[in-house]
Amino acid sequence: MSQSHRIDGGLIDRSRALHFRFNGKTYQGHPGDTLASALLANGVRLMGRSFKYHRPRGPISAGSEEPNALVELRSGARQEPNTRATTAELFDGLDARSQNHVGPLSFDLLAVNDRLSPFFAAGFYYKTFMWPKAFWEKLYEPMIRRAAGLGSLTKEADPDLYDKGFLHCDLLIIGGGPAGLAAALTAGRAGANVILADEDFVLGGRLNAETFTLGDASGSDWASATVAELAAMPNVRVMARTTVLGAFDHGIFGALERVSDHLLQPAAGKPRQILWRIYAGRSLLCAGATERPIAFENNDRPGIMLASALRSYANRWAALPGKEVAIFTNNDDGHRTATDLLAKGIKVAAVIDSRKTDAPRTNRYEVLAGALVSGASGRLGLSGVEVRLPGGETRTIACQALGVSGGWNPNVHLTCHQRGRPVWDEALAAFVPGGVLPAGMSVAGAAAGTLSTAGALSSGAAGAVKALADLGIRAKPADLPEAEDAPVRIAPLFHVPGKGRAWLDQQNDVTVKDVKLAHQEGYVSVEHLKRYTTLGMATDQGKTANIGGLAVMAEMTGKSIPETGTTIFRPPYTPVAIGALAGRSAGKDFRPTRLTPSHKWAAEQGAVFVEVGMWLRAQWFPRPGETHWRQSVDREVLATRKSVGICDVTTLGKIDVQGTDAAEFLNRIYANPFAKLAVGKVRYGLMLREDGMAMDDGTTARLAEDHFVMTTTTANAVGVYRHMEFCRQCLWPDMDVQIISTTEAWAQYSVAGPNARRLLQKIIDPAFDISNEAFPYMGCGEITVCGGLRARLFRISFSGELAFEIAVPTRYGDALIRRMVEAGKEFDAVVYGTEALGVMRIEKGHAAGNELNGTSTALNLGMGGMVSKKKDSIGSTLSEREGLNREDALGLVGFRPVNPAETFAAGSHLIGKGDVANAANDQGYLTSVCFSPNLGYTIGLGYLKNGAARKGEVLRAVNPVQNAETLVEVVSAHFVDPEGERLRA
Amino acid sequence: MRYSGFKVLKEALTGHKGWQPAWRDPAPKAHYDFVVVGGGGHGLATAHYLAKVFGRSSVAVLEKGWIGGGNVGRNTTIIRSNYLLDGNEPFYEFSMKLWEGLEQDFNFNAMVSQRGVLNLCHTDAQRDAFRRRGNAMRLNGVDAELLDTEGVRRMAPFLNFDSARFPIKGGLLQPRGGTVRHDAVAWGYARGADSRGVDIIQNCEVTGFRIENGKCLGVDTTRGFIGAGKVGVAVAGSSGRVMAMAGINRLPIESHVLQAFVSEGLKPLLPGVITYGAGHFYVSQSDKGGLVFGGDIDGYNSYAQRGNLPVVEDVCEGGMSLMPMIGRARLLRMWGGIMDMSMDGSPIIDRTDIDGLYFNGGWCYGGFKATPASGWCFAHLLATDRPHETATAYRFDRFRKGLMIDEKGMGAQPNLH
Amino acid sequence: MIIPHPLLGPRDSQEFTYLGDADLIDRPDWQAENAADRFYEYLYLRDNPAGEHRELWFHEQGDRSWLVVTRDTVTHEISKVELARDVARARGRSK
Amino acid sequence: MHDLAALTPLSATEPRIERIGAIRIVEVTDRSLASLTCRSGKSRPFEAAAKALFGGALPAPGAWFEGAPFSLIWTGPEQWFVEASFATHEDIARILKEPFGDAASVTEQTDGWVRFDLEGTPVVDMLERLCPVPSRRMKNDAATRTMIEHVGCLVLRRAADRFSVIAPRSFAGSLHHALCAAATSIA
Repeated sequence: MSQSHRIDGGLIDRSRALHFRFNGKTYQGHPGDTLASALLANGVRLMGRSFKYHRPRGPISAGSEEPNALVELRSGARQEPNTRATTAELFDGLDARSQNHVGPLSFDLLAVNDRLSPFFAAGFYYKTFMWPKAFWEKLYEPMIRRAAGLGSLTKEADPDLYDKGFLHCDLLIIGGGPAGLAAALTAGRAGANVILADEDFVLGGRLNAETFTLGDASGSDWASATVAELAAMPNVRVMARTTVLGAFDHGIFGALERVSDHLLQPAAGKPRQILWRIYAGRSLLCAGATERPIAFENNDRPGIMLASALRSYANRWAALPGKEVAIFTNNDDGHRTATDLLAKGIKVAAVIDSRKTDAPRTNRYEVLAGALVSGASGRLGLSGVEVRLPGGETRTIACQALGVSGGWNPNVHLTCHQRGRPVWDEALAAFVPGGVLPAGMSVAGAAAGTLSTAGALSSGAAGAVKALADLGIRAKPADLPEAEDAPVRIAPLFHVPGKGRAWLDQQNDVTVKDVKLAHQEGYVSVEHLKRYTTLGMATDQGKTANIGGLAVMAEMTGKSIPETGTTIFRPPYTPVAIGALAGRSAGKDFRPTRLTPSHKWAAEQGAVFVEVGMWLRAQWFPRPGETHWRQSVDREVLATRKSVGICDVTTLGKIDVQGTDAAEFLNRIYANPFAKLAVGKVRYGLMLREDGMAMDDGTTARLAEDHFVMTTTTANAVGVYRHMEFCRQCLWPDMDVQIISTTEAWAQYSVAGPNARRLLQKIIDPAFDISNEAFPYMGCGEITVCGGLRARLFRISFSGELAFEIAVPTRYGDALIRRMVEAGKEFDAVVYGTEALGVMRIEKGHAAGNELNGTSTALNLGMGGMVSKKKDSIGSTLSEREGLNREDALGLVGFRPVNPAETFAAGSHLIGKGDVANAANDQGYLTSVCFSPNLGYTIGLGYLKNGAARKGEVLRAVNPVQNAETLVEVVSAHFVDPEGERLRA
Repeated sequence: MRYSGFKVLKEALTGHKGWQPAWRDPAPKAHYDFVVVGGGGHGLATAHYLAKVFGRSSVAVLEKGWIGGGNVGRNTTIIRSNYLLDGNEPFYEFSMKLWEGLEQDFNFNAMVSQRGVLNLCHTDAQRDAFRRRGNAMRLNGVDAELLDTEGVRRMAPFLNFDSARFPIKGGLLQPRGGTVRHDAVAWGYARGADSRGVDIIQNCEVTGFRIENGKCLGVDTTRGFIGAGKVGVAVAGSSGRVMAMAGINRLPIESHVLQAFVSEGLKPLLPGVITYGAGHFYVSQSDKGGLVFGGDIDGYNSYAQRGNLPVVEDVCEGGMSLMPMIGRARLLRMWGGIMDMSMDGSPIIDRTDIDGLYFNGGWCYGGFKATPASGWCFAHLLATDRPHETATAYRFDRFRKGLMIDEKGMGAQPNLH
Repeated sequence: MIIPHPLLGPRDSQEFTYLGDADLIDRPDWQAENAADRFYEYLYLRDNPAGEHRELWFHEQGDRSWLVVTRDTVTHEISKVELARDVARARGRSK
Repeated sequence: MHDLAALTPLSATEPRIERIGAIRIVEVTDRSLASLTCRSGKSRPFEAAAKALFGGALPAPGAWFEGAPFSLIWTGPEQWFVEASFATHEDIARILKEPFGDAASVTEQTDGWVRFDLEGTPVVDMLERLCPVPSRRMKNDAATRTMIEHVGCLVLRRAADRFSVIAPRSFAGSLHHALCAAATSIA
């Protein structure tokens, strides 16, 4: 069977055959086909199953509004569920499968749901499945979940790439039908910067599906000639396969370009799709209109489709779902399908026109005026329809295809994306764009309710002229060919009354009866209707369903359609692959990676790295024979405390602060005083938020009277900088202070341990005396190293040891660490990572991120005395609030296990020895815990109510999530060298 | 009318002729003992509990549009009680317990689905923080489990364990957390309240408060003046607008937009709710098959009920980086809701300085899961003039006194909570 | 959104970081009689209009200017953008 | 002279040059850089010093100019980046500080940044995949900050087919990866 239902003509390339598979069977089609058109050409009407009742379904449309013909496309990691066969461009090797059925498509076991449909009326699940209570989760819900859902994802990672892109234009034209093409010609010829986007792979819109002529040319010829002219203009970008998916604030649009979906797979390094963000000065919506169906009993049989879709398949794709065709219409447009099919030599069994007097008369085919289609037969494919004649008698008409035309709905979707509401147009019996549109948007052609070709052309051209005029660009309307200009003649009809089930929302199986039931139960508001029945919530978002539902509800309430409500649309216009919205920011590329100056060297050493914000830092440096991380970390800590260790601390934020008011500025942003810090000295600073909570801490060095270098924690570097700019620009705009980040400009290493000075003396040029006398604790200065390289030296310590931080221009950071390691050999120097750094700071009792958690005051940190009351500083006033100064306020203290062999974990809570472990008895919690190789047992820092006064007390560190509990003693947070003798050595 | 499996069966066989409106559509009376402004989840729950627990039936709920049209109708349906701080945890656990008996309480299947809420951690510090939180939960008698990487892998093997920018180091699981069919919550409370005599009045917008000598006597509405013994405002998202009508112009609250997303329907993929700790992304799968997901608020004051692309992209980046299998699933629909973002990320249920006027708001984006407890506690306050024991910290004056309940530690910056 | 930067013209709002109510410029005097109350009101109470709102944005991925943007919170329409430093000076702030 | 060997931002001894299709991505390492900020109330001496040193008006917001030995890029209100040859102006901050004295704050920035030059006819197509800057409309003296794959960057147009991207140095590897990916994508 090869393309048994292919007819003459069409815009397909018959010179090439494309092979594809559907449900395992191989078929042939041609370039220019969609999967749906190719299947229809091969006599396949049954393409899927509905969501709830598993009814057999075929396509009802030839476009993106399709609710029925959903397939799983491709296989393996590229499997793509819920793909509309009606828009899937055919390619050689395409592999598709129908979805949502158990057993073969033609014999779906879950079709039993259809037999049970009386029990599955709208909202039935809200009223049952409640008894016994446990059954919901154990039985009912799993059952419902398994039955629900449409297509499936494999659980493999999507292997394709997605790009993002950014485009700017004067005028964005959305839709490349007659209105869009006329607009683009007009704007393009005026020299404006134009983007013309269309979701189809061939531009032209309905021009490709109709038999109208434009001047002397066929519609499709005129369209392709126009596209060729536009494509040759450097100021016009024509984007096929591009769906404008949403209108966002201030003229920003999202658009999805399907770059490789019509290929077997993307070429190496090329994207599957591109998400474009388009910045448009003005936009013109030329999105056309969508035909809507009329509901009647069993109107979902495969073979029943929109009359315009039938016409599209015949004219554009030379494919037909059946040899005998009938039409059901309430307007003149339905007759076009009959005329076009006749011209193709197809048998038109009858046109059933619901209008008694307005139905056109012709002798070319039978017209049943004032008649209604009241039923359809053929479960897996239409075999005939039942017609109720005006006199009340019925007649059966044999046909394999029925075209239904209920009138056209302008595609107003994008006009609603900023909460605009469409308005009802009586003449069209449809909603048209309302008065409030997204800023800069106007609408032309069928989307604006101008349904004739001539009207579309002229409104498109006029729309472009006006939009450009807003931008100060003069344009004159492009000269346009003569075109069809028939008036709209319609008598609204949304459903045929009857006893059986008539489908409104085909995918979600919402019938006229369901809407009536919703009304009966008081779910009358459009939103309640939608939510109660699921009308319009399927993958097509009700493009062909919503108005019908509204019309039935209007009938029930006795109100007009606009009084009953309207339906607004939210982005995206059609569903968008999540991968495309993520672009390249996935997997390892989710966020960029920042590397430290010693990274290359550390990697050579086999260091284990850890993510610290965007930075990658060495966590520890395993040596041969070390099989557990603790071995490496303990060694690094012990060696540092015993002799000397080196650590890359470049990630700390560094902010250069200059200006005559720099000292006063620092005085205000730090809680403790800074104004009198001497040149050549460093001071620890505690920075508060205005609410009195600790924001950050670090050291600031005064290099000159008017020049400071501040360090921040790695995590807070960006936030502190922003805060400082706020203070500088918004609070004290006349202060002479300039700030700039220099974090990356300097490679900075901590050199710590009793031999730190001796090691550095081998590096630092002899002209600089770094003896304890010449360069005491908290000193700083500019020096040179290794024979003249300019460097900075700070005598500060995070580890509690005699320590320096030395900084050189970043490009020499690699060379410096190699030189220092070399120089350190005689001292058995080690390089240590963030773990050892953490251990040493806990041993020394320095607060870090776990303590600076955004809810800690200076008082909590044991630094209440640092908040100067003699000056204004950020946070000082509000830190005096009573709730922050209670007697039992949390205080930072140290903890050690009563039995040194026992350990405990950060995040454990503190409970009194004899108390029940519950929230009422919660005394605080442990923030940071590590094993101290110097002390030989686990130590911790933590916040304890009134902690400072409770040294020596024994508490329980409880950790119920890990079933652990340890007796701990409250001790000073300074486990090592509490007097600070080492760092002053 | 009570719903039951038998009733559904009977109606199916007799053409569904017997179903009655789910709630009445009464005309407003001249006076009620209690007027609740706002027919969202919290307002309806307040009315339900006022009637059911406190035996007050002279109650009206005034809704300017259709009930359930606020945040209860536009959220990501998650329920959980995995809070850290004393001020919050007992309240949210109270809420969780009410969820667990809700359907039997109001005779409506809201599909409370306790399939677990898993928060992932990606650094040692995050794991420490989760341990602290999990232990706080356990000390409050709440279920919590700390998982290591392997534990997470067993639950969700499809997560990105192999090429993640931020590796998964474990997670905090609350097995009792889960999801609820959000619209059903509004409808269920409406039915519950209605059946106990509460008047639910839709399309009735409050246009002003009648305040004399420092006492609130009732509200002016588009359907006339309605007198009230006490007026409770539960309009989170619009708190600023509504309270301004009572002359309270500045609150510790900003209104922000939070977007949420749903994918096309898919066959079952996800075990429960999963929250990414290294990006802004959380996701669950609805009974219908859609992936329901979200991330951060857009970050600027807004009453627009719609957001912008950067946050959409940010959320999807998080999703793809965490579960790269969803690349070919399609985002079907995005929407925005207005959040009352408070200054510490925690809500307010309190009296105002105006006698007879009570306030419930500042829910940030935690309002949905709080619905039952919020309703109960607000009803408690309205009925007894005393805060419920689990809601004593939700006071207006906590900021003045320095008693903030700041779970995230972000301070007085609403868009960071 | 697009923020028309007074120096740089239209810029994608993604380049900015938001802070909130522009009244955060008006930091109270720490030595005022009722400083505690004033700081509380300054930091915690906000105008939250459905309509025109003056708010602070920081051009973090740009020129590092703080801006005062006048924006409608219902339509998101931006009617005015000023350098916060100029606004601060106009409100009487100096050193 | 010291004897420490420098590494490029991409951690190599020689600058990287990548050719992908018609695009060349060049790691530029022979430039020194400093920030120059006018101090409060010092605009007159500042401008005088600038005129003497640079010979012309300072670039306006969003602009830059290439000069010899100094090129200037506007980076913020009353703030510019000054670029010169590394070989002759390694100590650029000191060189600038002298003539400006206390009229300016000067900060060494040479090693804080990585610069990639992007060359080739389709360079604008490539930038369209990377950042929201209207690169097609940028004039040859335009300089602007923007974001490329979450990295804050400075983008300068030098010619119809030549741009520079300047970003914080620690991001060099990730940025280079993003640039190469975009070049491959449009090749």
